[in-house]
Amino acid sequence: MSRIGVFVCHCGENISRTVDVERVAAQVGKLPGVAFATDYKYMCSDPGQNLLKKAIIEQKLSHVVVAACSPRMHERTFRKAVESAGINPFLCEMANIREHCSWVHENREEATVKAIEIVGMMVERVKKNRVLPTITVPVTKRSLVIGGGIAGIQAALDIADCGHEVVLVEREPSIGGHMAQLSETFPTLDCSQCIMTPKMVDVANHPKIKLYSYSEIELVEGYIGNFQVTIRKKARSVDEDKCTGCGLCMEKCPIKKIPSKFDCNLGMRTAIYVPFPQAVPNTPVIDRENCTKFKTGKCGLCQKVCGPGAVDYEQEDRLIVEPVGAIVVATGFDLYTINEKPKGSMIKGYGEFGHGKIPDVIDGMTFERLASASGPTGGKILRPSDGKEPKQIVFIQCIGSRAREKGISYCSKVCCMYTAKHTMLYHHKVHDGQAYVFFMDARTPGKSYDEFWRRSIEEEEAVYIRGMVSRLYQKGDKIVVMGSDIAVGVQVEIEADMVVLATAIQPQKGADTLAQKLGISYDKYNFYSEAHAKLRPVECATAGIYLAGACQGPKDIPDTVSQASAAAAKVMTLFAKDQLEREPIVARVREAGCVGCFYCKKVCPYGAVEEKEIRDRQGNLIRVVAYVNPGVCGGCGTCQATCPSKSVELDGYTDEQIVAMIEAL
Amino acid sequence: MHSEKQKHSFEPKIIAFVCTWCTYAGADLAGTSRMQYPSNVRVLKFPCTGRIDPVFILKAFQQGADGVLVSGCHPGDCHYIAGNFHARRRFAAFRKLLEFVGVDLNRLQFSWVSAAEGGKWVEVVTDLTEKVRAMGPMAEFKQLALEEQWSGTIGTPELKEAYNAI
Amino acid sequence: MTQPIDTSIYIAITEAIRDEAKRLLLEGQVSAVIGYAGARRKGSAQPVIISQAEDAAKLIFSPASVNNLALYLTKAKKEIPKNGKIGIVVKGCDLKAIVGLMGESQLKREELYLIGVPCAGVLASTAQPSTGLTAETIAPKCTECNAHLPAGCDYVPNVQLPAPLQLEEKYIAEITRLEALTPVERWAYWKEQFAKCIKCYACRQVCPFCFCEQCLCDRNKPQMVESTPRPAGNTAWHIVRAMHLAGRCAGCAECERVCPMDIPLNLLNRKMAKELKELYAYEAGFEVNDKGPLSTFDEKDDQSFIK
Amino acid sequence: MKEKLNYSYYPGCSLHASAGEYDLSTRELFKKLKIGLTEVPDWFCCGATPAHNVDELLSLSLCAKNLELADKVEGDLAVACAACFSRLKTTQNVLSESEVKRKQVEKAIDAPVILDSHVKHLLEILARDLGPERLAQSVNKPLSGLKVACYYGCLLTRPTDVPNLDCVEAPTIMEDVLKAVGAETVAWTHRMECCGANFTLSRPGVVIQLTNAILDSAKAAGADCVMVACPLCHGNLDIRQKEIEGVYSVNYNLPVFYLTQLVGLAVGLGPDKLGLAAMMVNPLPLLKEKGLL
Amino acid sequence: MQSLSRHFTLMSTVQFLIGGILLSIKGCFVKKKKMIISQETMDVDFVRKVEALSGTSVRRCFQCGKCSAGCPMATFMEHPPNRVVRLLQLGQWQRILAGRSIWYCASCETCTTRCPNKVDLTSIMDALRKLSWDAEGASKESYVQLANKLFLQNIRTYGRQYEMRLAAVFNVKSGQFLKDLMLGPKLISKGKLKMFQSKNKNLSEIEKIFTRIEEMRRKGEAL
Repeated sequence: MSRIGVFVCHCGENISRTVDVERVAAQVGKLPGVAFATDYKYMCSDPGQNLLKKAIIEQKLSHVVVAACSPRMHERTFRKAVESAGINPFLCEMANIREHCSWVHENREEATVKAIEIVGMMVERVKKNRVLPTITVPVTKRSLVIGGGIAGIQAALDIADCGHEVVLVEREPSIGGHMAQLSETFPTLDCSQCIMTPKMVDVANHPKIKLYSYSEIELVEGYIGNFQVTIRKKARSVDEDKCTGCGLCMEKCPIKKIPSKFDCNLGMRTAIYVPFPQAVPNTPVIDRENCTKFKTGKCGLCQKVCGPGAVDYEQEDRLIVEPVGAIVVATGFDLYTINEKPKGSMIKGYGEFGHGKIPDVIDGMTFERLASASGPTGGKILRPSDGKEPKQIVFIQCIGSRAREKGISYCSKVCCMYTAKHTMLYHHKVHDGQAYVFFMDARTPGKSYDEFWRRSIEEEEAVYIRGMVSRLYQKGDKIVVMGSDIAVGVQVEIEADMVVLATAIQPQKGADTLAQKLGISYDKYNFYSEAHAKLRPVECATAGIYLAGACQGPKDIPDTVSQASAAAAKVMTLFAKDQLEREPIVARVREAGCVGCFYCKKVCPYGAVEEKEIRDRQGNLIRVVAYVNPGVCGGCGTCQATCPSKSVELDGYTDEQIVAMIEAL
Repeated sequence: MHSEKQKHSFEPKIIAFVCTWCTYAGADLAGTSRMQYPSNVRVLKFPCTGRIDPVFILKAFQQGADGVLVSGCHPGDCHYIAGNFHARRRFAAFRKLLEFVGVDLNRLQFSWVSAAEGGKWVEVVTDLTEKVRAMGPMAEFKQLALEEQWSGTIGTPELKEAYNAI
Repeated sequence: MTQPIDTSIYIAITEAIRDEAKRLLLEGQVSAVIGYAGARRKGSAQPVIISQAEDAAKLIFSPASVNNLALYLTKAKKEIPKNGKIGIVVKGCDLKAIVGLMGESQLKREELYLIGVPCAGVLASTAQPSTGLTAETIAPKCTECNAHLPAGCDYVPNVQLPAPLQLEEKYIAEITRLEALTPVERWAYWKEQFAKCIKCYACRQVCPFCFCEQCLCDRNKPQMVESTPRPAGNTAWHIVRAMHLAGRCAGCAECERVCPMDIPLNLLNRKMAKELKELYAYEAGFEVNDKGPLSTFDEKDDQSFIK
Repeated sequence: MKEKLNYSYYPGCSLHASAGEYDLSTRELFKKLKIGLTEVPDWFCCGATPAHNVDELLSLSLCAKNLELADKVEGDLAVACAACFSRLKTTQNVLSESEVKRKQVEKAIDAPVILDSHVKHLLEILARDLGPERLAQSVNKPLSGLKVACYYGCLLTRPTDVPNLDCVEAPTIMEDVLKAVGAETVAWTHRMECCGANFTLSRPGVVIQLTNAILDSAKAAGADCVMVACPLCHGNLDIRQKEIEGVYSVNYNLPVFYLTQLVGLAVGLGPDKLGLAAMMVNPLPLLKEKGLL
Repeated sequence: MQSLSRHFTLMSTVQFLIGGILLSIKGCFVKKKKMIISQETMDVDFVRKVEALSGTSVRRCFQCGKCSAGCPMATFMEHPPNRVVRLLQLGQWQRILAGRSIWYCASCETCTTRCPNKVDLTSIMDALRKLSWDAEGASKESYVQLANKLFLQNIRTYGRQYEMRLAAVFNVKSGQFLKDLMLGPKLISKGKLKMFQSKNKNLSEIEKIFTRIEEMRRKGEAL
């Protein structure tokens, strides 16, 4: 006979406000098999856990039900606690009476009755729980980092410096990401490339880092400690081993007028190109869409001039499989554009700002390229339309961000600061110019951030106007900005030479597709979801996958670098052990019942089911049954639902446990 | 805006079979966002919709459920790669079977609710509760459970003869 | 008006089967042949397993050869020699079961010698074995048969099958009738039917696909399905069975034939087959498939029923 | 050849009064283009802006009643006036979102509200249902050389997701139609600014100020004339133009055409069939100069 | 409402003017007063009514000022549109109604279209005008409302709109006998103002709609 202990948590007032916890404990205490039931203010606190441990020992409890918050929150905490009191952790279950009850119902009576039923269900379930031994699997001590921006570079360097091999995959021809595009960085105004390029070179030279640039993730299989990742190395048309990076091919390439994505279309590049001079690797790539050789079969100049013979028009995409034990996702961000969006898209553009058709209305990243000393204008702020220096420049914040009507309701976090920086850069370069900023709130939390913002107003004389802009239109060579100053309560009109929009930060295109390959969750904007907003901010709910940088949410450089190092630390924690303990929620075959129809094998998404021959002592084959490899099993239970005789069972979710819960209703 | 809590004469019992990664997390989100929904639903957590055996739905109805909800990750979002795809086929077939034996499918709802869709969870649960409430109790299985023995008619002459001989 | 069905070719078929069985046993190609033999009642037939060439003369094929012999390859294989190939006499409908069992790793093609029978139909369970085959006495499943001539067999007697008559398709008609009813009326119909069940499990015993050694419905930890023959348990049993057979059952209708309480069990199976054909264009029993409709998926599957 | 287009027609009060030429030219144009047009019998005023300004429920009820009347006539509902169009679309939108309001309206008109019928502005019919290709085929006197400023005003596209006529901020539907009939269109800044029609009666001072800005912008962009698709916009731009010229001591002399007048001209309708005589700013000199008469 | 629209006599015109003057005095008084904020002074019920009528939430507004930036009439208002919403958020409706902002809204929908938070300001303005008229009757600024009321009265009487009558009656009622005097004859000569018009044959229907709405209001079934 089981001796179940039930512990009902008040969660401060979070539960007890709507659920009569004492009544729950009293009622549940009467259930058969329950030996002990009590309530406590904070079960997850130290005294709460001690109460639990003490009760287990004193009351000789065999099973435990903690009625508190969601198991996604504290199941681990309590399972650890019962383990330290000598009970197998899987004999402890949580009844969710907070997220699923007290927080979502107002009526105290209804909520209390529901709580009693929820706890009752879990009591019946826990009776059927079995002791589960921990499963250990080997760990492949290599790591995959997806994305070669500052986040990916930092994570890769940290892990590699610790002595573990890193596979770094970058979609673009060069690593560097958005940070390589920036001119100077807030709040110190140090040159972005000066601090970025040495790190890029470190990556290239690090003996433990294997860099796949111009490559994408094709397929991810396996599980924590044992992933098999298929990487598509896109055809670069230049052999990386042979190329010396002399640049002669680019010099000779006759197609020179392709807008450079790196320079936000302000500058031009050739059809065979490196995105920017400091690119890593410094190996050009042929843009097959624009190359004459690929379009018409003629030309071939680059091949002719290449000394080492590195240009290879026949190159094809290659698929490479890399075994890794952990994955850091650092795919970064993309900028919102005000252009007209396809119908049905959640995101809308800004028609009132001309849908991106006014040439001198640019976004923040374009301004960075204008201000960058290595940019297309050599660091001069000039208008894209006519190359004149703008004397009246208007910055508008919160474009796309905090605008639910436009499809995004979050704050992009970095725009207030970079706009302040832009006003400074502008003032440094155009001494007789005037910068105006339309803003709603200035959000400057961060070390030395607010001081930086104040400096832009007080010393660099930017005029900040609290109020938004309703419309922009071209009038002659000016852009009329129709805004308002809500402090004064009047409309404001500025005839500007140039307008810079602080457009929102969004996840990279295709972030959802990658998430599906990785099996990680993402929010409605396609930002990747961390396992816990506060306590597990760099881990995914999927074990062995970690997040770094803006793919998880808008972030500035210091936060990105911190998170990248944190993710690296998590990977190193994982690699510190040779064997990995994993939750024993895996399927097991009851061989006596198995008739070998292998429906389980047909539906298993992991390929974890094998055929096992059963032989008699003479070695004669008696029959063939299914066998589940516990290391490979993901624990979904599809096999069990499919098995006609229910001869395969998922530990932790057995039919007995589930039927017990249904019957408790 | 707080509407007066209405008193209902019938409170349906709704059982929800949900996957832990998406819908359970979505229901958690509804909680952390303090959204409100009817208290009629009881949630059973599964690792994946792929684990949900049609027998459980049957069992739930037999145990007195007036409505059953099965909910998991959107296609492509399955934590276990493809569990929800298998579930989708399985339940597409099973609901046809239940319909054929005379179960009103309005009592059986399937949905995809992701971890980010607390609002959708509330909507799905509220809709099902109200729909089932309007339909009244699920009498079929309850009556069946009360019947001890054969309630069928003695149709064939052979049966009649046998019966009379007892 | 009863329309007679021409079964004159069955005599020639009987001869051919005997010759072939004799040859196989004599040459040692097979260790036994499973077929039909005459039984005590006039005109009746019963399964027989012969392993001696001289017993080949016992074999017959007649409108009373109703049994699905596939059963003797799996569940009821006690009397079958463990080694060597097995010859088996199969009608088109029985062959579908064998094909299904191969897909489920229960049988191997290379261990079988299939003697196919061109079949014009067999008798319904309600008809006396000695009666002639007519539009009325024919088994309902034969009215919908789409495999009069079994395909892919090792041997098929060379006889000309008369063109099959156009008969009223009984299951389709009944399914259509039931579908037109309201849920309440359908429930009443099935309640009446399932109430008759005495849980003798003859349906399970005779079904070639119910090959589980321990049936889910016999388990008591947990008890998924109530095992007593009460209406609630009966209903659950038949629903579970129909679900387990969905995508597998090809309609040999043995369950319905053996049911002592005349529950129209094959109706459920035909309904599921119809739905799976509509949803996933799948029809059981024509080719050996690694994966049935419910053990695979397509990302574009219909999900209009999901919110 | 596609099937024949057929519409029920809701002219609205203005077209039976101050905008008679809009009504006339619409009927003539549709006849010429062989598009069926059946006026909804006994339609009521939609309530326009005044009704929703004072009494939303009444406004919704009037529109719902008109939708019901229109539903009895075959074909989608063609609407000429931007205000009527906006009100009818808003009514469908509001009532499909708010069940409370829908029930109130159903009680007021004592009939179910028709939410799924298609209400179409003439622009939509010409630009989408008929389409630029077919429209261009009917042109026998292309308006080449005529520079037109297309004035959208407020109610044709705004607010987001309600009329769904075109992009809410940067529509091109008028330009699409005009391009099909060979006219030139100018890019100008005030094509969607408000003319103050709501205040025509009560605050002419305001109207004059707003309308002046619009005319000024059109003139500055080099337009020969303005095209509108709303009798209220027309009222301000055309009828008050002389007055504005007086107040601001400027000379615009910009004829203000209705959509159907310009298209009608292009397909060969004469001035009498287009009601050109009813325009306050005489268009005849301009049309003669461009060789269009 | 019936009495207002049906029997709009000279008497009511006088009341309308006097009421307006009184209100504007009151308006000055309210405007200068310090805003004392407490649960008592924040009239949440009024705000709820506005929200119910307009079908939009005022709490969504985060005061970005985009509505005011694009409003063609903002220069005529003492409270720009964003401040009207702000005052509503604070439950200070008296300050709004004492001013003329709501009477200067042109219903052009620019604010609603561009609002980043889907605040339907156009509908809020409608609701405020209705509640203002219900609460205080005619005010000095509500010329517009007078025009509107006459417009509706016309609909009730004729089923459709007759601009000639509308303009004439408006000028008489608002005391601006000579306004637009020069325009009238010109318009008549162009056939733009029709002097006489036939009535709609379905008039009883329209009368029924008006009556039913009035009855619903009497019973408290609608706002």
